Amino acid sequence: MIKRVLIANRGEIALRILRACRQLGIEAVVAYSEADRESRAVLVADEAICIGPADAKRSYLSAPAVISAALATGCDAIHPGYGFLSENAAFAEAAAAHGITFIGPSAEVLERFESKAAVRALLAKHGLPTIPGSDGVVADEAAAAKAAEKIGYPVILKASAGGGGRGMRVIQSADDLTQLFSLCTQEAQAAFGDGSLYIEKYLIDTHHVEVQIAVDKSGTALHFGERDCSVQRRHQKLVEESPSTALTPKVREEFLVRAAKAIGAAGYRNLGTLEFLVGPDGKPYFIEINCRIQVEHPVTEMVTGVDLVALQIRLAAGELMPMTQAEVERRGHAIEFRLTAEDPAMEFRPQAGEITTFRSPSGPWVRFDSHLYAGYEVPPYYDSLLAKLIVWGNTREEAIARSRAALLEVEIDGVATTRDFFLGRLETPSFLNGTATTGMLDAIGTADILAAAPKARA
Amino acid sequence: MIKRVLIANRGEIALRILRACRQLGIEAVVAYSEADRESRAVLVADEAICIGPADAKRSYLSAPAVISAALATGCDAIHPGYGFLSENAAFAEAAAAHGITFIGPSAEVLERFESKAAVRALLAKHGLPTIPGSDGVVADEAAAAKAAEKIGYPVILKASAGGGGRGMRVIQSADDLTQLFSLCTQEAQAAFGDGSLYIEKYLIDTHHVEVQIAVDKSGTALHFGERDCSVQRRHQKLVEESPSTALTPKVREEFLVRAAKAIGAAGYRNLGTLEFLVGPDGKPYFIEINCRIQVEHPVTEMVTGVDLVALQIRLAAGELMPMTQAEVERRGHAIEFRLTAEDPAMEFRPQAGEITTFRSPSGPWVRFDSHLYAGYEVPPYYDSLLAKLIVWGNTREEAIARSRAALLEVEIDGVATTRDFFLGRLETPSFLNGTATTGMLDAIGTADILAAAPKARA
Amino acid sequence: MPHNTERLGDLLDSLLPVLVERLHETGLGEIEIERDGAIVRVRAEDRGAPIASTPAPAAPRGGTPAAAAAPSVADDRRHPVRSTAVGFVKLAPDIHVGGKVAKGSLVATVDVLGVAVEVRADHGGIVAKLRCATGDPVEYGQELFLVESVGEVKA
Amino acid sequence: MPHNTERLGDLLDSLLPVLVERLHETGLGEIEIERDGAIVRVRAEDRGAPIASTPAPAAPRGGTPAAAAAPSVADDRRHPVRSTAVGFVKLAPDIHVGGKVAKGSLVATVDVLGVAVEVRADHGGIVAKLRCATGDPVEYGQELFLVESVGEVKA
Repeated sequence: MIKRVLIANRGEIALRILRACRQLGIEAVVAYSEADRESRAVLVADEAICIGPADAKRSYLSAPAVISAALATGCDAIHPGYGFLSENAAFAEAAAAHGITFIGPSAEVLERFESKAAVRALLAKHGLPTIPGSDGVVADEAAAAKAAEKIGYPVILKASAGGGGRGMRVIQSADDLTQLFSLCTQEAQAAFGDGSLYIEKYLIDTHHVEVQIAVDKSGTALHFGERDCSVQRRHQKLVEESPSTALTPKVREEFLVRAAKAIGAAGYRNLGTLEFLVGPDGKPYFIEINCRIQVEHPVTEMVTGVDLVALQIRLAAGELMPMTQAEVERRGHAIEFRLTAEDPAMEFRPQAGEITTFRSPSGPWVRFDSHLYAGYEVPPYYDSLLAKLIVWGNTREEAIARSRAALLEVEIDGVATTRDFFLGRLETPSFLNGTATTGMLDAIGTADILAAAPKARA
Repeated sequence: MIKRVLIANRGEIALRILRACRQLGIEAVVAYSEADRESRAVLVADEAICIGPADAKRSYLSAPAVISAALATGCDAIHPGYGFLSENAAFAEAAAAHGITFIGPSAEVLERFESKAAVRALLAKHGLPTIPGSDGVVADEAAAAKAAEKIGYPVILKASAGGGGRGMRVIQSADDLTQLFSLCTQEAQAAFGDGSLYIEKYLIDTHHVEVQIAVDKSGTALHFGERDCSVQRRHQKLVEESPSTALTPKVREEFLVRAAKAIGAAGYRNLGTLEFLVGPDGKPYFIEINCRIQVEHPVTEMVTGVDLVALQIRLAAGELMPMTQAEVERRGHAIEFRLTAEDPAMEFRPQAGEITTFRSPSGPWVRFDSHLYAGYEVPPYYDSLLAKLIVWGNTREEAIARSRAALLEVEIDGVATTRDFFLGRLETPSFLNGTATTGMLDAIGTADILAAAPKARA
Repeated sequence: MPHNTERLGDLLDSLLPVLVERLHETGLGEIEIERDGAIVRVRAEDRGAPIASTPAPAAPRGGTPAAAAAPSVADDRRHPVRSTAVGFVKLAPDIHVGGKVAKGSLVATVDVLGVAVEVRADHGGIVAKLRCATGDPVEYGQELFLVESVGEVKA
Repeated sequence: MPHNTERLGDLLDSLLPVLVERLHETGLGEIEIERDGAIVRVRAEDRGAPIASTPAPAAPRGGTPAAAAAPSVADDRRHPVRSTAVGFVKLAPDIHVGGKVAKGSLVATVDVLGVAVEVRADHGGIVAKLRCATGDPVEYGQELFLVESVGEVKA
């Protein structure tokens, strides 16, 4: 069993992991960069250790610094959170070489699930429908053109090593492809150290739907329902909910069971998320896997009652699945809003500075995961996530009404935030009727959304 | 339907009612005394109105002030919260006379359920087992002695108009009775304006178990499971949980169904709570009814997913029960801790003063209902409740582990609080194994409990 | 964390109103504290001017039912007359700007469910500004009007 | 809300350390702000003494793996040597109290998964105080020891 965990991350997820450790009665040490010395997780933790300067490459992204910190503090496991080293096979392997449990899939599994093209082929073999696309990585421009011709334009060129909306480009025609193929290769090489590209049919008006899965060491795989992450801005998720409005009950259950079965059979282990696009035909097509806990995991927690981070730790420690699929009961509807330090009125420009007021919303079925406090200085070095508001209701309508009330209670002063953007978003018909698709927000325009926000008094 | 509610209460419950109104899309006006001008509900509300000075008799307890405030602000309903005017039949009647909906039972129902002795007799008639006791109020000392002889000592003398642990005295023998009867009558007269007393068998080693019920205008009565409030100090509830560890599954279901059936048949309407004592024989005996929302309602909300305050408002507005008994699914285990401004190291002496630091715990299944904020001045005039920590888990063990972690995250500086007392209480065997009975805390002693508390770093 | 004079300035900006308020309320002319090689001294500039010994009640934070009025600037010669109840106000006939008020006189009533609750003047003088009209809903403590002291009507 | 001099004192107590720190960091001898009839003046008592131009890094808030040391009082002549990595420290042979250190010399290494990361002295002088021992786990930026400047070893 795991006795002492080094939390190798920052912000709200560091706090979330700390809470899971306490829940399990496991000691935890928070690893932090010099810029995060005053962060809430560091202040709340029983123990914390500075691993390097603000520059993430020398702290949160430095495998030697993180593993050395685990050794120096006597930890026998590392939780990488999301981003940073969380899906890095070499890091997982180095940790294992030092006798430290990596809380996530093993290095071997991470490596096998690293290439998007290969994973797509693997899971197609195990019965998941995938978007028509190239047969793995395209070798060169000629192969790309041939594949695109067969699939039919528009297509999307994707970096095999990309993720989080980065390294992809829509190609409308053969001319586009000629012009952009080598540029995309270069970009992928520069951004991810790997220039390989693959091609998929570009679906318009899609919902982004993903399935939370967990697999124990024996291969027992469960699903925990799906999340809909269709409210995006420039391929970044802003709002997530569960269940998805894009699936009929019949499609949903068959799809969830099939996803869990496929991922277990494909040899995946630990927690993961299978991402799908649901086109206008209402059918989900597998697009990629995330081999880590995700930012939006709380909506699944609120619906299932399962502590996913605690489950992840237990599975990494070698425990067998502590529940059956039948015991994972899903109830009601949950929605998450990612409140960021970005100014929606200024093209979502990232903000940094001191938080002068911080009052979190509360009350029944309102969860606010945040590392902020009044007096905290938001550093300019990292991503701009300030807080996640997660709200549950018996129905989607109840959850939306409660979200509106909770957002009005959020008081964060000192930096511009996206709160009012969400208040406006809650009033737009495409959100209210659940028909939002991934490209819709970019089409509506921020000004109209902000104008729809009711004004808070507090 | 109700359009605009005057919230005639303070502290955390004012905020809780405000949230329910927002959830329902109903406007709300917070009525406050001069001492509560800076309270969180007043600051957060869209509208607020000062109804009088700090002295509750001239503000929160003044029926004319509250009703006049409702008229002045155009409210068509009043939510009285708990305490103050919440069970006052004359107030409910006066509100109705001015065309204002009282959110609670009607004046007629409140009057019928006012006398403890009468209610006991009424519900016994409708099939609820009651503690052996006098047949209603005892006329004089002779009648009391006769009744006590028949029941068997020890007995408990109770003021018919009493409540909340006030106006009761344990009588060990006939001599005690002779000495104390007229004193008790005088005390009851002085405290409640009504000297009537009744007698009950005094059960030792009891659990306090209560059933949350709701009845619509047509008489449809549902139960929402039970709460165990056995962790008490001098008859004051400190910790509440659901479900109760004192009932076997078989006793529980039969008991809950019977309670709902009895209260509906007895003509009760709106939200209410039936209180029972469970003796060493594991059987619940009805003791009294509370005709209002209770402090500890959140544990029921966390287990059932039902917003009880919203339900109460809807029933008061004349809606029929929006769900069936089968739809009230109970899941997992919830615990509530009442954090008060009392110093456990100084005999729980009440505290007042400025809150210098306020950081609420958060994370999955942690709810913190509180009206505090940094800079808030806790006034010395009212009860000392600062916050309610409510924690949910799939099992009691999970809820306890999460409670410990959440209590460690609570940071309230400026006044002494009962946080450490609860941290210590969580470590005592009687709590961990669920065998705590109502008198136990007074027997253990505060010092030992405080000594058991783990030390927080933050 | 970067520190600079600007942030120190901001800090002082937020502190000053508090210090000034405390200075006035305590009635002290100057407060000085020395520690670790630094001195902080807060001094009232004009020590000759009388300092109000009763602080003005804080402005209501809640929205008032009637048009809410901003609290008047502390002024020794202007005294607010406040509502003694929550309800609907009725001003006495002579309460209009320029009207005379005698100390202790009945200047208004507040209707509380049909009961007229009296409002009497704490100070005598001239009505300087009305803050409500007859029939308005008023909250407890709300400013109804201002009375300005004049030489012949001593408070 | 009751206000009194005691609460003002409390307020100043909590403010003073901040003011004093800012004063030192900015290198100013005095900061004065006047507003609404009050003056706040913060002045360094001994304006002749040189003021440290580099602020000392804040003390680590997290528990450090080794015995955590309190930050040293700002002292112009004492310079902390800090760990350049997270791992296990090995002090150079001549690092003991009273030992001489030349500016830029290799004074320790930190073992990071078998790689020795160098720690060099920013200032020359005499080792005044050890804050760790060879073999101790250290965090990034942790004070390893203090060097005191002496006349002949100019920084």
